[in-house]
Amino acid sequence: MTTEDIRRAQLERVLKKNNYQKSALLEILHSAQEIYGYLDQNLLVDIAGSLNLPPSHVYGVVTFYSYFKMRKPGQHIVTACLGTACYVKGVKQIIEAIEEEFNLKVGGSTADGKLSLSLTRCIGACAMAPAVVLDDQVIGKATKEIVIERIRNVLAGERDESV
Amino acid sequence: MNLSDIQRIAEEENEFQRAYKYRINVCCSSGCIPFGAFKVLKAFEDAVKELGVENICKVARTGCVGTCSIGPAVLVDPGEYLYQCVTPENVREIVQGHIVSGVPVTKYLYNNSGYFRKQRRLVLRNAGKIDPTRVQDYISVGGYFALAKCLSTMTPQGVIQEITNSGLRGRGGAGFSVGQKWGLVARAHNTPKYIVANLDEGDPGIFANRTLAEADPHAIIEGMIIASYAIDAQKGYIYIRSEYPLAIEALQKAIAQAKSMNLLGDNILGTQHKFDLELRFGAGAFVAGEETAILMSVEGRRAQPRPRPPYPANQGLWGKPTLIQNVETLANVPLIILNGGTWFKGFGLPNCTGTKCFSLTGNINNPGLIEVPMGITLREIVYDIGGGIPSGKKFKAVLVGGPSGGCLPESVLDAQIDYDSLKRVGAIMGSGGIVVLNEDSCMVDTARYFTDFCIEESCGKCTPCRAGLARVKDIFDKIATGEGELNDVDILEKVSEYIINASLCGLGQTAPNPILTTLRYFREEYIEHIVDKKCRAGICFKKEHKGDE
Amino acid sequence: MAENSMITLKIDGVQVSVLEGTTILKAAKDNGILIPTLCDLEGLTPYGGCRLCLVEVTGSPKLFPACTTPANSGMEVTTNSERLKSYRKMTIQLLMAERVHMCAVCVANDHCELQALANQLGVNHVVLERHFTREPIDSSHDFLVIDRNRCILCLRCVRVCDKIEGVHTLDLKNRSKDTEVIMDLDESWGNSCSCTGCRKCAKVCPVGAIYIEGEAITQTKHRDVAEFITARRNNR
Amino acid sequence: MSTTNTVIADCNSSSSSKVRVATVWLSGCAGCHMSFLDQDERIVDLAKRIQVVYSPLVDVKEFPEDVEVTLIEGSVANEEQLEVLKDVRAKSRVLISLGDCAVTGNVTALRNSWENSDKEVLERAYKSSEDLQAAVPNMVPKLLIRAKPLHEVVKVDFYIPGCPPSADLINYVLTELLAGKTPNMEGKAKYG
Repeated sequence: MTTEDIRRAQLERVLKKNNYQKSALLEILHSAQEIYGYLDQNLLVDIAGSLNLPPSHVYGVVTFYSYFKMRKPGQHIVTACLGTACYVKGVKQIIEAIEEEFNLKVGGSTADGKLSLSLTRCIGACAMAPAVVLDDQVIGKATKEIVIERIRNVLAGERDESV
Repeated sequence: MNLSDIQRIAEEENEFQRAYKYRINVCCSSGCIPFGAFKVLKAFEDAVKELGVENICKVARTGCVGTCSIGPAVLVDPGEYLYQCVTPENVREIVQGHIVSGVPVTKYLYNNSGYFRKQRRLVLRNAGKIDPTRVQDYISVGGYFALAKCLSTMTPQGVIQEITNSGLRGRGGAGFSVGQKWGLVARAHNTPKYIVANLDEGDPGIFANRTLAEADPHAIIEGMIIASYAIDAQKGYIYIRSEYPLAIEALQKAIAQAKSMNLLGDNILGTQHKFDLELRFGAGAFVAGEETAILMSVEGRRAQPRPRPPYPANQGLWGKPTLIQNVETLANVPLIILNGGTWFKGFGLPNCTGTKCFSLTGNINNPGLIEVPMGITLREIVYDIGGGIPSGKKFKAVLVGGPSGGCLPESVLDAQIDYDSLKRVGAIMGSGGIVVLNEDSCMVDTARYFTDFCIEESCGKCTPCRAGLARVKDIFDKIATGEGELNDVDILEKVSEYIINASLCGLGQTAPNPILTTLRYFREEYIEHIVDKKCRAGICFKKEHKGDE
Repeated sequence: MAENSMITLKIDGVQVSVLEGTTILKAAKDNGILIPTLCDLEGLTPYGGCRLCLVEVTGSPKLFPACTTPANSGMEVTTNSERLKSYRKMTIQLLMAERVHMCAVCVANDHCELQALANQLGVNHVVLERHFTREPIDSSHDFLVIDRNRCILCLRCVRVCDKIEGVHTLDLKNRSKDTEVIMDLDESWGNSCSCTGCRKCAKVCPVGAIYIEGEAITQTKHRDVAEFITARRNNR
Repeated sequence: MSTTNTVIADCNSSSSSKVRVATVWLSGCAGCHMSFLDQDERIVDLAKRIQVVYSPLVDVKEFPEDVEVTLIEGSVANEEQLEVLKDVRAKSRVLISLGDCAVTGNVTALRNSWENSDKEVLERAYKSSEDLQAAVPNMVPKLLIRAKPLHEVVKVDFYIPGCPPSADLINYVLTELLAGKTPNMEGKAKYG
């Protein structure tokens, strides 16, 4: 079986588990994004067909919720929290520093596809603001120096040992 | 399973725990994990074994203690000794001193009695004290007794009556009487009925509900089952942000435990009552926390609110009567049932009973999750609990109620925490966020930041919120780049008033609050920006940051 | 059914009797009081988005959209207070400022509901700075054209496509100010597999956002098509 | 508004002098001026009561002081017009936006959708659509980045939208003003 077949089988299991219910669309999209990494057009056609939903409805739902991604993300993802506490504590400067250091823009990836930068509205880590998430790991009370160093380490292929 | 089984489990568990002289609670919530809570937990387990005290000392993984700024936090019972910023390196020293020698290691203790003194922990009664992954822990502190009491000795009407008596009001923001709401759904004719528990805490700067779910998931579930009995619902959903993996895990585990113990499913505790519970995941839409939008989202659609009437109590999920309740509200329910509505009225104010959880953040000495009785003043929260402003800076404003709350100055710090008083000064209870700003913050920029947030999160359905906020942003952009005119202040006021009154849902109806409160209390800063082209905090008039996705 | 009973309410001081379940908008219209609206269209599911039909109900500080609020017995409704008038003007201004609404160069000039309401309500200028969008015009379909720069997001087209034609080619993408009407998976109209080319979207569009190439606008606009079809279906 | 009206009423009462009226042509197609002339025989009555002191229709080079009513056609699209408009506003008691371009920007504002529209529009007009000697002329005043309706730059007293505005409406507004009344614009405006 190819990777594609395995993934499709995984998706099929999720669909079955949800009884092909139209109302489970969000759950299915969550799982699909987990399986495939992002949601591309073909996948959406597939899901729409399986649930017997109009494609425009599925597309509308995917684009409404900011958690769903339709573009392939970079190998490593750094997400800056733009919650109030982080904003007040100057996360903006950290974002600018990352943009400058790694030559990418918010919402985009570096040219080599190794790193993407995104923003999120509050990860609930407000007491240790400003917070930046690097590949599922929260960097609390972040400064631009710490964040850039951690990103460099991750890009250099070192395992992050600080947690 | 029935009531006597629950009692038996509680007794067994208490018996088991009494065998230990000490209990070390390691906070493993989202606030402490990034600082190495799991490593600390492991270190304690190892140290206890190595020092041969595993028979008198139990090491437990718990939820949030509430002091998120000093993580990882470790609580040692008896005596509630709170250790701060524990590292795997000093674990052995603590065990050696506190457990083996019986002398608390003072140099690592969190020495701040003020933080807890004015708090009153009802909803967070078990947070940091029990292991959220063990249902026995919850039962041992009286968990599911309230459910058993309802099912065995109370009628659904009786339950609703008790809740009505307690004066409990919805904690999700609007503050509607909970008893009344349950009554409406109970009286609705259509079946089946549904319950949706709202854990879509989309507000930036707020993490109270997440912490509750991480620390005490069974309290939420028990509250829901009791509600389902009162209104005769057979299916419930907990709608939770997908950004909360730990809370999701805790709830999933708790639901599975409840199912296996016959606390969920058919014939709950041997009675006729039937209730099933599922998690539904949000996907990053703040508006989905709105009452009608959450229904759309649970149905797998775009979370666009719809006008009320018809109210969800009559026509909610799939057109059926639906009770929508914030999880904090639900966590109060077991307490009220166990102790009675009159007991609950002893907390807070006569017309606003009980407590409220707040995430206290921003430029403050003791950030964290707090629970305070209604009626406490903002000043007490900022200075007594929060410990004031760090690094000798001056207080400037406190934001109460999330992105659509109000920015309040020093002069109204004596306002009480209750729905009406907050409204009077221009803020809202919202879902419970308090962010403290110091003199380095620009109020125009703050209002602009919240407007940006609300624009980003507007669903786009109604004209005032979608088009109105976008034009408000244009005006802010003008002011922040030095092109503002005095007339713009009047336009801001006029458009804000219109958006509040004409918008479809709570998001639009409250989105201009930060604008109106900053105009009310900090108008001179707007004038400075416009006339003198000056930003006293030095934030505006810089190169524009095009950050938002 | 209980819904067949008549109820009595006051609209602008006039006592009117309507069937229970009737919306305030319909109750007013049936009694000669026209409340402005852009999203509502008889025959389609009420939407409540444009906020033009907001009315005051005595005893409540809130405003209610007349198109979705059912008339209740004993209700006292005000449809045209000074406050409502100023809010309606603001709504029209915001819609005109949101995208490119330049009547002189629009296909729907003189047959546009937004233009007509602006004229009727006396919105003779827009105080707020206008925003100029730059969405490409999609004319890939054989005869249907969509110019999203003129769209006011009333969703009549989406609803007529779903409810009346029953294909649901159209829906919305994104949210907030970036909300747009899409076909299937945001494809160009010419590539849409599901579109039947029934033209109903063009017929009900209140403005010049969806139109038919080479056809006079007077030929295209038949905004009562939904009402007509729904009535026929109900009779059958 | 009340002060404006008294001013005009005052002028009116002294029958010796006619009311000084001006018309200005900014970025527009002159259609509004055509509509002004389209008042037909009513313009004869009007001429008895007003004196056109500045207009593209008369040969006066400088905008005079103390004008009672100025009608402006067209949007503000370049820096020269910006200056002109400010000057006109300072010298006029009542300023009327005449026609859609003055009220909304209309056709002239369609370029606002483009980023750097001031440059792009010149490129398009003088370069990409020309085969011979394609070059942007240097005597054109610098374009503003957006073409603006008048009220985004100066205070405007009355608005007569329309493309072109109806001659009847122009006549109505002027007649009312000359009679010392405030024109009631409700329901009379007509865009497009």
